[in-house]
Amino acid sequence: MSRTFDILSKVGDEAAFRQEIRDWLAVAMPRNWRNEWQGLENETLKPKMVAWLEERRKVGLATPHWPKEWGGPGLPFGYQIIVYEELTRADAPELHMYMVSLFQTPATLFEHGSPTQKEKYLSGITHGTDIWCQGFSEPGAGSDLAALRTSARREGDHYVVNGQKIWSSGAMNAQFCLLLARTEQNVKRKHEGISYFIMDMKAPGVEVRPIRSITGEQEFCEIFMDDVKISAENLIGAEGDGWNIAQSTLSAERGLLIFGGTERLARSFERDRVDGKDSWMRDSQMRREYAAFHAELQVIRLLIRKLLKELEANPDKVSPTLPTFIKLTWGPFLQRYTEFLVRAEGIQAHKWKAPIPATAHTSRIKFTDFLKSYAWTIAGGSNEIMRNIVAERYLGLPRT
Amino acid sequence: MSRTFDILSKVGDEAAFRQEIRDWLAVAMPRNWRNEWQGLENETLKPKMVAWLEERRKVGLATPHWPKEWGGPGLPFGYQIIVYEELTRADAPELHMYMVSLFQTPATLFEHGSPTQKEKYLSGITHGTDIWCQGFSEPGAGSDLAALRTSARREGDHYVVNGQKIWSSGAMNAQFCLLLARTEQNVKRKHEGISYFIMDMKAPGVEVRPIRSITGEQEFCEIFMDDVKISAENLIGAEGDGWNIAQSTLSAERGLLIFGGTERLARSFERDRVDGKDSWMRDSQMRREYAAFHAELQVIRLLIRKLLKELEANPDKVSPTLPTFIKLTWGPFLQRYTEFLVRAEGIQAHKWKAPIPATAHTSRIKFTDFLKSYAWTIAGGSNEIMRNIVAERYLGLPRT
Amino acid sequence: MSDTIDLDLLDESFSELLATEWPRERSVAYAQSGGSMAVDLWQQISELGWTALTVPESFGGLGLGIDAASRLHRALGAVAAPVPMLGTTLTILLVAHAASDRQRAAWLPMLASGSMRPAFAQPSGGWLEIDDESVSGVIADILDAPCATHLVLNGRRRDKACWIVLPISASGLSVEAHPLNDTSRTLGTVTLSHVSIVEDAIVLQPEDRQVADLLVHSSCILLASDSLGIGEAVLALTIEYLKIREQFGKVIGSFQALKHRVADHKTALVGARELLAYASSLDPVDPAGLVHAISAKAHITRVVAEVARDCIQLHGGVGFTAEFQPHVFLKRAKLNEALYLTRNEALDRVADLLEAA
Amino acid sequence: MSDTIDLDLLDESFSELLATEWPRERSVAYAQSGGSMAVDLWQQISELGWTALTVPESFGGLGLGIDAASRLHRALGAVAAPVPMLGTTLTILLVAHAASDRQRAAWLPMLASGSMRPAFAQPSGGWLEIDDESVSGVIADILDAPCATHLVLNGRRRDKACWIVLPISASGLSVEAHPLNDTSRTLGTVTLSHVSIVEDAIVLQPEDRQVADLLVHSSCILLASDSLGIGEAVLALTIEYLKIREQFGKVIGSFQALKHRVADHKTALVGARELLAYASSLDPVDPAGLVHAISAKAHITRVVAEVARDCIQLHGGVGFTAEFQPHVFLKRAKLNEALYLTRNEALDRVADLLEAA
Repeated sequence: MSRTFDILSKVGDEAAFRQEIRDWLAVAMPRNWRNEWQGLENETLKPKMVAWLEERRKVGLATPHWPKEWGGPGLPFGYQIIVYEELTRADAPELHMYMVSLFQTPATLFEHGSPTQKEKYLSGITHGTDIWCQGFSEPGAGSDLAALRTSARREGDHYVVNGQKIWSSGAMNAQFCLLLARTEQNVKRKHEGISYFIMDMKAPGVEVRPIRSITGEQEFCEIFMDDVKISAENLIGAEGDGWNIAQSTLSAERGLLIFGGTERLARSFERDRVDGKDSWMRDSQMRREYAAFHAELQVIRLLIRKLLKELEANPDKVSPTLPTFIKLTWGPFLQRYTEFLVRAEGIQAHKWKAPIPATAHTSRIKFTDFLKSYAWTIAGGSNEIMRNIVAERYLGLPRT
Repeated sequence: MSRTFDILSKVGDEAAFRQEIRDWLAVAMPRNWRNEWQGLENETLKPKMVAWLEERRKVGLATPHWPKEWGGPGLPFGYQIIVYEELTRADAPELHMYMVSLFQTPATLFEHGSPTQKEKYLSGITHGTDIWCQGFSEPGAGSDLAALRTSARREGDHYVVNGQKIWSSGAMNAQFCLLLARTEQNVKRKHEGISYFIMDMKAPGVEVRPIRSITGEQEFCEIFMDDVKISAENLIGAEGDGWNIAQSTLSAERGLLIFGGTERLARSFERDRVDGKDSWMRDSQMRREYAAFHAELQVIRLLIRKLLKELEANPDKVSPTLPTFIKLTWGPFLQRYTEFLVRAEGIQAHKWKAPIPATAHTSRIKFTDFLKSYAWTIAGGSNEIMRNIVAERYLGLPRT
Repeated sequence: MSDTIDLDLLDESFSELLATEWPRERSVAYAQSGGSMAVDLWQQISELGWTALTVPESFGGLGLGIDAASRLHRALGAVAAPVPMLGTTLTILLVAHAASDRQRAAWLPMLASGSMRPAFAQPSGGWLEIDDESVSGVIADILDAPCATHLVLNGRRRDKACWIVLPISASGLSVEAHPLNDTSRTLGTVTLSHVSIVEDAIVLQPEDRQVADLLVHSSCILLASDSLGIGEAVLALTIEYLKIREQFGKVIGSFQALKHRVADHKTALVGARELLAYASSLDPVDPAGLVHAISAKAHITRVVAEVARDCIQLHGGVGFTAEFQPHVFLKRAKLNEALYLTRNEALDRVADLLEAA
Repeated sequence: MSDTIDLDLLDESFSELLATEWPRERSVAYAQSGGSMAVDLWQQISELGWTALTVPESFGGLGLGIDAASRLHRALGAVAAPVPMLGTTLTILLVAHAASDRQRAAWLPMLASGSMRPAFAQPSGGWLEIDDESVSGVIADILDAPCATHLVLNGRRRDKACWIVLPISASGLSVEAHPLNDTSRTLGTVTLSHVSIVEDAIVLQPEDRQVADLLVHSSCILLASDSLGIGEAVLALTIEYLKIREQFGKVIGSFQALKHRVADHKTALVGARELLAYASSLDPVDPAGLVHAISAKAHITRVVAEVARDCIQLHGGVGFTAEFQPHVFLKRAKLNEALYLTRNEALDRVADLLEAA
């Protein structure tokens, strides 16, 4: 590299900040990564992702949205948005292995972690390469998360955990797990008696079974816990306060995380038209179908920008309404748009191609992107649950 | 007319039978009736309809599907179908004012009427012009029909009826009403304690209020009953057996009645393509949308033909399954197809044109046909109720 | 200009008046009685200065932009108001951007006061060839022509596109009224037979087509606004109904299948509102502004027509009667879908603009 | 011929064997392991005479018609069986209707026994120019080519349309395999480099195009049958799941919103079944028969793809894993939609035929 980059010093001058990121990305981004990473599984992919994280760390952008206090760059919100816009614009790889580490873990620890916990674990993310996963859902507690049955029994200075988790993204790579477990069995409301722990994934009794998804990728896992010991120091917040704390974790899925995804799709949408210009864009019907998606894409981008504004104005108290509407809009739109692309490509779309990691929902392998869209309609509270919430909580229709 | 027609004598020779009907229709059908009847309201329309019924009566086809015993022609089922096919083919006016008289009343009386009732009332239909209506639904008992509250109190040799009915098609023209009323208030199941009466619409205390529908037509009415006396002779079947008897009435909506409607639509579908050949059929997308309806139209026609076959094989015991699927298929299809035609015609479709009576769902005034399609998704047990029935009764999913 | 005014406050004042002056019962009754407009409502609206909303301040108006007009049209859609506002808003725009000083001085105050009530021909509805003295021809299906005081028609003179502004009383001009299924509006076919044309009746189109684009942009925004108003209103009244209507011993709004449909409608309308706000905030002659406006028109009029369609179904039997309001909204929503640009025309145009970008 | 056999009994025998031999676990496991076909299943099917179903009796077959073949293909779709039956059924049809006596005698017994396993090129997939001695060229994306013993390709010789039947081992012939998202089938691109052609390899197309129409008709019926099997199976297993999966202390099949979706799917499939039965009962070369077959293909493959899509959603999380069966069905259903005729191609053709009628 012929020059060093000082992106952070450009804060105050948006244009210069943006330009510096572009210059940096032009030299620092992994070359031809979509081709080179295609088909890689976790073990071979991980070093590449670590290297890319390292590049970002060099310019202070490993954790662009973190405050200075915890090792982040402390960027104003508007500049955080610029960072994500530019990463998207350059089609930089997503740090999907680090999603929980970068978003859910800090969203939890910033607000609820003890000073010791923050010091110990946050630096593992900013200065190291700690990978975190989330242990919330269980086979019998999916949409009905509060029905979870994994138990944590206090024994002296530690807890003994038994149970099973599922849908844990990246658990096969993780050092630590954000774990919800029941510390009290006899409760009036199932949301009570749940506690929140940091679990060491290397602890005896922890077993991880990766689950292959319908795209053929190993993205999430089951975690089996058999008399796993967790030190009481690793309880986050008070015993029994887990449900409340979990809301902070879940709120991390809002905002910048989804912003990256939709902006990537917006770029991909432009490319789709160019790619199709000599084939399906010449069919007047397909062309209209495509044109109709323009409005839908705009709707989801606008909803997210609105959320970002709300977050900027009041980072701690965003109403849950907007994220619900975003989820109900984004998932189905993504599914219908990717399905449209599958139809547009005809038989070619059906040929198997190895997935490309780190591309979120825009690997541009149409069938894979279509299949992956279910992640947004099923996971994180299925859209069926979201519709109940809209009808009952926001529109005041009576519970069944 | 230069010759007389003897349609009934041709039974045994399908081709001759068909030809005789065609020849008869060529001279007997009201000339240019679509234009002449357009915009007529009940009073002016009624004499025209009576005249047409009279023409049919002359050749024995006033009540084509009735057995000889009750004044019908006693045609074999296959020949009944031919009659309806030919009426449709010639675009003969529907006897919509006589729907209840021709279908619901006989379906009820054939099976459940006393000999006196049959003699007295059936001849009024075959030899006269009696118009009947149906008094089943109430403002608080639509989909939930059994929740009806109209009461019939026995006093000596008569009943005294109080209450209110709604959605009574053609009640403003009717001489008689097929009435459901509650003769027993304290029942365990709401289906019990309901009785079935023939009510004279001219009886003191009966008041009728026509309701204008969204097409602008006055098709159905509210009926208010204030101490209306009904002779005990006009009780159909046993007291309290009304719910069972009502099932016979309702089953009349199946079969030939709906067959006429879908066959008319099939002819209209052909004409739509011809009419659109220089406009929307030149747009490749609209042309495909049209082509896609071909399969849907075929599906509904096939389901109905299957039902007719079942009816022919076993007139009294048709499974309720097929009619449910027919209702769930026909209404939404009709709504989407007519909506398509509204879009295809563009701004022209929005200009108001006076409705054409006796055309069922194929007045070919696109917007009116579109609006009228709701009759099939809302009335006769809304499609929401039908979906519950499919899920719970046919697929065995548990009740909520 | 609009940022000096709180648009939400404007909304409130629109809605409040209309709730009083054009309540549900009047809307339903009007739909049965017919007529080419609600004259008294127009008068009230004019007196309150709503007709002056987008007239430049120097001509007695409030000088507000398309975003404010959008709020007004949304409010009018929300009560299915039978007033010919679209022609007024578009004419103000045309006159303010393309007319001569004399024309402005003549027309803008009349537009502001509501005494000039023009019907504006559909951009795609054909044009008239004007010779130096007169014009003849037929222009079909002009929205609100039967209740207009003036007509604004597309023309061509000496090979240049222009608009002609004619009083309805012009000699040789006649209007055939077409009642609509949507009884809150009418169409008229205008026949011109040697109608004399004075210079002041002609507004020339500038070379750069900006005004033509501006009119397409604005008509799309305004029809989308009208539809959004319809959609929000019909959904709200349907939810209200679901909360009181009982069947099987339960309020029908407690049935999950209905809830889910309503939730989807609500979600679609929340998105539509954002889209409309964004599209009406963009520079209208920028291609991006234009594409978003057309795209919003196609999307919102479609979404709302579908919401209105289902709201009749959700009402059950009473939804099928002329005595309840949903049909008023459905008919108006369906007409908005077809007006000015059909969905297919709009999407073709969106694709063109995206490809050209 | 088919009316001498009870087709419903045939159904039962197909379903019974496949339920045993290709149960859910095998289907799911096979989808992860890959391969170009399930060799053992093919062998069983052949031994049971299913490959002989439509072979004329004089050549050792059962002599049944397309309605019987439809039942077989529906049964295969219902378990997503990885066997290349489509090419066999179409080749039997071609040979029976258009081949010479020598060709029939050579191929039909091999087809009946399952030892000849041809891949049949898509009608719309391009054709080869044949000179008198050899043929060269590339035909892309032939279904099941990677596991075929023979290829049936579209050709032209001396300006006449024909088909060439070549053994896969022919010198100069190579197949590049394309694995699919639907792992129960594969495509292959075939390259011919100076492959010698003997007279007996060529089946000439009769002048009247009847055979060409017959093949379009049959491929549409068979793909629609496969899809209908998929749709009925995936809906049945989803209903089964809805009856046992609990959330919020209730079986999720008791949630009305899910019930209504399932009811609509069921309704669509009941209709699809009637449509298929009717289309496969018509005379295939009659234009009415052809339009119904193509129309049924477009309709049924679409309906089923949509049912399968929603069945994943109805399964929730487990539907997103490769460990449950719905994804197997979705992928196969989506492929059927695109195979031979895409929906748009099919609908264009339906419109053509309707207009010509």
